[in-house]
Amino acid sequence: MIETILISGRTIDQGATLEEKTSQAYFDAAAYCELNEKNLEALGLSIDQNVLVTTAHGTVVVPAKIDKRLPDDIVFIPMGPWANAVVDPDTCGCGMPGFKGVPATVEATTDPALSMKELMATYKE
Amino acid sequence: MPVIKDAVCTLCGCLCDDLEVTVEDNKITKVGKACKLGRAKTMGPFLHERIEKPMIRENGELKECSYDEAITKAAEILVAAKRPMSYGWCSTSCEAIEKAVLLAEETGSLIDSTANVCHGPSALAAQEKGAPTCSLGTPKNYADLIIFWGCNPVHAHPRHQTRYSTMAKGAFTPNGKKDRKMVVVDPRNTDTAKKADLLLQLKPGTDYVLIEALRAIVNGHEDVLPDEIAGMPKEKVLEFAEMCKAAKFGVLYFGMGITQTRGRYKSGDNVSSLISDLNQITKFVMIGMRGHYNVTGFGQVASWETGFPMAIDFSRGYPYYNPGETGTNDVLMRREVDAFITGAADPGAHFPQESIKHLFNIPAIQIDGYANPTTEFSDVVIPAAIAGVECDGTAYRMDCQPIRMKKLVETTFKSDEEILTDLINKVRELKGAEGAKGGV
Amino acid sequence: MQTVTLTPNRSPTISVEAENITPDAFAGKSAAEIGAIPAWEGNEQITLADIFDVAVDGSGDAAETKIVIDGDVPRVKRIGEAMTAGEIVVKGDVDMRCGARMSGGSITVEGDADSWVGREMTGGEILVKGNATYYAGGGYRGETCGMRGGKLTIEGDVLDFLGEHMCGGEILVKGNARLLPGVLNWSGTITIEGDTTLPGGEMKSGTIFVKGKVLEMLPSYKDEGTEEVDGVMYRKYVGDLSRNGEGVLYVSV
Amino acid sequence: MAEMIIKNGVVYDPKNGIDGEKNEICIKDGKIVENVGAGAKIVDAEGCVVMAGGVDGHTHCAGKINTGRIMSPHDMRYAPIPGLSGEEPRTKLLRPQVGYNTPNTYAIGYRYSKLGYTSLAEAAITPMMARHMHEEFEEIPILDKLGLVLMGSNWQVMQYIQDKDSEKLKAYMAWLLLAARGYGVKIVNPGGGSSWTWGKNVSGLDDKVVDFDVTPADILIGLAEANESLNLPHSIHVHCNNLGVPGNLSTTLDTMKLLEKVKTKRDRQVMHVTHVQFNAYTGTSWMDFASGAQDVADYINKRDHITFDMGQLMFGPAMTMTADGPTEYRNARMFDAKWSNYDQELEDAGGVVPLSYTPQHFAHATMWSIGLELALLVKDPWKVMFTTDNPNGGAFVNYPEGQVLLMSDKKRQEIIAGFPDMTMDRITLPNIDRELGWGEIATMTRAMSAKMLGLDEKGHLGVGADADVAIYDIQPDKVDPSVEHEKVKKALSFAKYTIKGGEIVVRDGEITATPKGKVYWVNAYENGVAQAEKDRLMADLEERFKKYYSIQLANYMVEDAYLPRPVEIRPEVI
Repeated sequence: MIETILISGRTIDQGATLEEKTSQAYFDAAAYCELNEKNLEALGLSIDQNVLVTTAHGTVVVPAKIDKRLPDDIVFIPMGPWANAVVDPDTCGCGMPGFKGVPATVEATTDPALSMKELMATYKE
Repeated sequence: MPVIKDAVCTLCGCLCDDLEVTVEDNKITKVGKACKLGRAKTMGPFLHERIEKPMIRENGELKECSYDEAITKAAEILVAAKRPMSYGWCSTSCEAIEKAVLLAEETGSLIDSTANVCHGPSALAAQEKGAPTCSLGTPKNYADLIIFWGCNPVHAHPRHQTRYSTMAKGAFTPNGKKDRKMVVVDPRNTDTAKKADLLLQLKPGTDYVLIEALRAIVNGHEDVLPDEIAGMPKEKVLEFAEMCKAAKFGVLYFGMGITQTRGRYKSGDNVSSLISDLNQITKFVMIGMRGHYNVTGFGQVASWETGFPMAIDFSRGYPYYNPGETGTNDVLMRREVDAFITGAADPGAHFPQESIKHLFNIPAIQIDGYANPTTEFSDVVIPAAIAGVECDGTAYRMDCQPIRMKKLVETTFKSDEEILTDLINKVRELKGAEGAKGGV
Repeated sequence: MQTVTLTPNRSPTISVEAENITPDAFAGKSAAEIGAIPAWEGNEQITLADIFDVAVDGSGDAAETKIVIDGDVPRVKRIGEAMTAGEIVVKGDVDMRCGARMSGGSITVEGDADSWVGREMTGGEILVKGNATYYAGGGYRGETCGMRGGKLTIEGDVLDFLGEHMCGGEILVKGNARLLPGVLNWSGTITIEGDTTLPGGEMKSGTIFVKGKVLEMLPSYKDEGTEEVDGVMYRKYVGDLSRNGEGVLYVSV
Repeated sequence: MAEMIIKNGVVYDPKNGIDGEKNEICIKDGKIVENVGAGAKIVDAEGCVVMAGGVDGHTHCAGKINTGRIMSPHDMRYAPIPGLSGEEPRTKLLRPQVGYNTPNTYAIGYRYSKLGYTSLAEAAITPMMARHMHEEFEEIPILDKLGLVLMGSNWQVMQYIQDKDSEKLKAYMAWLLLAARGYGVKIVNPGGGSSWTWGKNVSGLDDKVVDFDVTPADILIGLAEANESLNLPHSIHVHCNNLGVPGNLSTTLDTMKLLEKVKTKRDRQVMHVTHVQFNAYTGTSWMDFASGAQDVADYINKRDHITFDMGQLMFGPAMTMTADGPTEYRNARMFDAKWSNYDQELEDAGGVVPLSYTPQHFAHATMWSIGLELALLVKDPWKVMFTTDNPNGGAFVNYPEGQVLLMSDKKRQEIIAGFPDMTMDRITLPNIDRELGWGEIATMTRAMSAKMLGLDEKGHLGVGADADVAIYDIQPDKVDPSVEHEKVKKALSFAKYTIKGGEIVVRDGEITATPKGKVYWVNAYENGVAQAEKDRLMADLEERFKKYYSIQLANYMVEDAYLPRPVEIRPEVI
C-alpha cells in the first residue's frame, strides 16, 4: 500500500466517449488509475492489474496504468464515476467539491472493477 | 455530397466554427477539420446509444411512456417539490437556458450549471477581483508568452493551441510557435507540458502559494521569498516571473487545476490580481479554459436574466445567490433537495459519491439525448435532440464570444427548448389558480 | 424584560429561512403574534409556529427582549439577522448566516454554527461555544467588506476563510482555523489560539495573532523579528507583500 | 388596435413648439394621429404633465453590463431607491427584478418604463459581440432599443483611413452596421483601444496609434466624413481621448474644433460628444484639477455642429464600463478596485470597474458640479442630452434626481453646502442660478435625444410619431420644482402613465403590461454601397478573417433570428 495524492481530470479519450457512457469504450477511457513506474513496482503490480483506491470518502477498484512522467506518490484517475467514488465531496463553502489533491491510499487487489451501472447501483441506499 | 461549411463544433469551450460536415441521407458521414472530441460529438447521434423514447420509472425499472405522460409526470414532481433543483444546461443553446431559468422561476427552484463542478470558482474570482481577459483572437495575433496553468489543452481543448494560442499564426506572431514562449504550470508533466519552454511542476494544492510568490516578485519584494516555493526552488519561480515581465503580450490560460484545488476560487482570484500587477509592466490577460461548449453561455444568460451566473435560488421569488449555500453539490450534500431536474449534463458521472447517493433518494428528471449514469437514478427520462447537431441556437465560446450553432441534420426529437417550454406550460396548468409558487 | 422561548417542534430537512427571529421583530409581541411571523421552508411560506412552540414571558422593547431557542436548529438559517439589540441564546446548533448583518445585542450558540456566522456584522457580540464552519465573520459575494465591527468568539474550531474581507471588529477562535484565515483583510483583529494554515493571504492591513502553530506560511511576508504583546512573545511578520500590504501577523514562538 | 385619447394634460412637446398647453393627444395603431373616434379609450391626464416617452440616447444596458453583473452579485440586493432598485419577487405579470447599477434585463425594462422612458440606445458594442447585445435586448421588456457600434480602434477602419481609401471605408462601415445590426457609429478613445492591446494608449488627437500610421484626429475625420457620405441618421458618437484625465479639456475642445470642417446634409449635429463631464477638466493633476465646463459651454454656445450629453455623476456606488480599456485599468489601480478587461480582436478594448462617488471627496464633488454646469451653461437645450452615462456616473434610476437638480437651484445649493472646502474654487455651479423648466427638461430627455439620433418617430407627440407617451402626476402651474423638488422627483420616478406603442405599460407607477419592444438598425450597405466596392471589401474581409480573426466570416454576421421585431432604416443615398 502506498500513500498518495489523487488528482482527477480530463483526458481526450474520456472526452471522446462522453456521450457513450454505457459503452466499454467509456469504461476503458475513465476507469483506470495512473501511477508512475516506481509506485507501480512498489505495489508489485503490472499494467491492467487492479488497484484499490481508498480515500476518506470512499473506495474504488480500477485497473492500474503507467504514466512515466507522474511524480512519485501522485496518482491520476480520469474524471468520471470511478474517480468520483473517492473524491472529496466537501464544497469548502464555495460550491466546488474537491476533485483534485485528495489524500488516497493505493493497494493491489484482486477485486474486479465495477461497470458504470454496477458502480451507480452501489449508491442506492 | 452536401458539405456544410463553417459548422460549429459543440463539444468544448473552443467552439471551433470551421468544421466541414458531410451529410448523406440526413446522416453525418464525415466531419472535416474537427479534433477527436469534435468528431465524436458531431457523429455521436449516429453512433451511440440514444434515448429513443420517454420513460418513467415504475417499481425500479424505466418503462417507455408517451411524451405527454413524461411531461406530466415531470411537471407533477416539480410542482409538488418544496426544494427542487435544476442543474446542467451547458451543452445546450442559450435559448434553452432561458427556458430553464423561467422554469426554475416558476417552480421556486434552485438552478445551477455545470460550472458548479468546473469553472464556478472562476466566476467567484471575477466577483472578487474582476476578469482581465480578451477574445481568443487577441493572443493569436499578439501573444509572445502563453501560460497554461492547471489545464491540459492537448486533452481537453485539442485545437486550442493550433487555432488560438501556441501554434496559431497571427498579425504579430507570423511564425506561430517560433514567435512565442510557452509555459505550463501543473503538478503533472502533462502532454501539453511536452512542448513547453518551461514547466513548473508545483506541489499539488500550492497554486495559491505560487501566485503569492509571483505577485511578491512583480511588486518588488523577491527578497522576502523563501528558498523553496510550492515545492520548487525559488530560482525557478524567479525565472518564470522574469519571463512574464519580459513578455510583450502575455496570456494565462487556466483550468481546473486552479478552480478545483485547495483554496478553490482564491487561487483564480489571486491570478486576476497577478494579471493586474503584471500590467504595470507589460500587457497581460487571462482566459478560463471552459469545458462544456456553452457553460459560458449559461453564465451569460443567467446573469442577464437573474443577475447571477449560477447557483441561483428562486425559493423566495427573487433570485438569491451564494455558492457554498445554493450550489448544486452544497444542497445535495446537505440532502435538502426534494426533486431534481437535469438537462444537457450528466451529474451522475461528474458529482461526488455523496451527492449521487441523495439523487437516488429523490425524484429525478433527465432530459438528454443519451443514456448515461444520470439515467440510473432518474425517474422520468425525456429524450432530446442534440443541440448544435440537430437544432440551432446560440452558444458562447470560452471567451464570451456568441456564436450561432447550425442545425446539421433533421430530427424527430424535440429540442431542449421545446421540451422546457412544454414543461413550463404543464407546470402552469397544474398550478392553475394556485398561481406561481414563490413570491406571489 | 421579555423572554421568548422557541422550542423546536420538528426537524426540517430543508433549511428554513427565519431572518425574523430577532429581538427587533419579537419585541412587545404575544406568543400568537410571534408564532404567526413568516418564515420560508424552501419555496413554501410557513410561520414560526410551524417549527416552534412559542412561549412568551413579559414584554419589552428589542433591547429588553431575550430569545431562547431551546434545542438544536441545524436547519434554521439567518437567526438574528440584522438584529440591533437584545439577546438570543440557542441551546444547540444553528444553520448558516446566524447573526449576519447584526449591529447590536448578543447571540450565544451553545452548539455549532454553520457557515457565515456573523457575516457582515457591524456590532454586537456572537459567541459560538462549539465549532463554526466556513467564512465565520466573512462577507457576501462581491462585497468589499465582510465583518466591520463587533466581536465574534468561537470556542471550538473553524474551517476556511475565517474573517474574509474583514474591515473591523474582533474575532477570537479558541481552537484551530483551517485554511486562509484573514484572507483579503482590510482591518480588524483576528486571534487564533490553535493552529492554522496560510494566514493573512492578500491581507492589506489588519492584525492576526496565531498562538498555536502556522502549519504552512505564505512566502510573501517579511519577518520583522520578535515582539512581545500582552505578555506573549511572537514572531512578527508584515504583509501581505504580494499586494504591498501592511498587515501584521504575529505568530507565537 | 384600440384607439386612445389623452385628455386634460399639460403637454410639453418641444419639437412641435408646444410648451405647456392643454392639448389632447390621439392614438391609433401605436401611432399619434390627428383624431380618434368617439369610442376611443380616454386617459385622463388632469393635473398631469404629458411628454413623449423618454429617449436615453446613451446608456450601457446590454452587452458589457453583463460583465458588471458578474462582478457584482452584491449589487443585486442594493436598494437605495424603493420601487426602482434591489430585489423584487416575481409576480403573475413580472419576472423577478434585482440590482441597482447592474440590474437584470427585466428590471431595466420595467424601471426605465416607470421613469417614463420608452427607448434606449446601447452606447457601445463591438461588432463581434453584437449577438450578445441583441440577446439581451430581447430580454429587456417594453422598450425600443438600438445599438451603437464601436469603430474607433478597428484595424480595418484605421487601415482604410491610412490608405485614404474613403470608399472602402464607407463600404466597411456600412457592412459593420449590417453585420452587427447596429444603428450608428461609436468612437471611443479613438485609436486607444488598439494601442491598449499592447498596454499602451494615445495621449491626444495628434498622437500616432501603435501599429498604424494614423492619429486619433485622422480616425475622427475619416469616420465622420464617411458617416455623412453614407447619410446615416445619427452622427458619429464620440467618447474623446484622455477621459478622466485632469487637463483633458483641451483635447475635448480640440476634438470639437476638428469637426468644424465636416458638413452634413441632415438637420443635426456632425458629432455627438458623450459624457462630457468626464472630459471637461482643467489642471495638470488631481491636485489642481478644476471644472472646464465654462470653456466647453462657451464653445458650444457659438457653434452648431456639436451636441453632447452630460455624463452626470450621482453620489453612491457606480459601475463604470467603457471601451476605453486604459482608463479602466488606471481607475482600477488608482482605487484598488476590481478590474475586468476585454480586448476584442481587431476591433476595440473594454473594461469594467466599480467605483463609488462621495460628496465628501472634492474630486467627486467637482465632477458632480461639472455635469450640471455643462447643462446649465449651454444655452440651447437642443444641444444637451441628459445622461449619467448609466451606470458609469450613476444608475439610471437616479435620472429624476438629476433632472430635479437642473430644475432647482435651491436643491443644488443644499448639496453644495455639504462639499469640502477644497471643492469651491474648482467649480462655478454655486454662481449659476438657472433653473430649467419643463419644456427644457422635455427637450433634454426626449426631443433632443431623438433628434440627435435621427429617430424621427421618437421624442415628440406630433402626428405620425410613435405613441410613446409619459404622463407625470405633477401640476406645472401649482408645483414649483425649485422648491418642491421631492414632489417632482417622486412624480418623475413613478409615472402616472407610461404608454408604449399605444399600450398602457405603467399606471400609477406600476407596470401593467409587458409588450416586447422593437430594435432599430440602419442598412446603408444594400443600397448605399456600389457593387464594385462591395466586391473590393469582400476580398479584404476574406483575407483578414482567414489570417487574423478567431471566427469565420460566415459566422460573423448577426442573423435575422436575433431581431424578431426589427425596424430597418435605409438612409437615402446621396
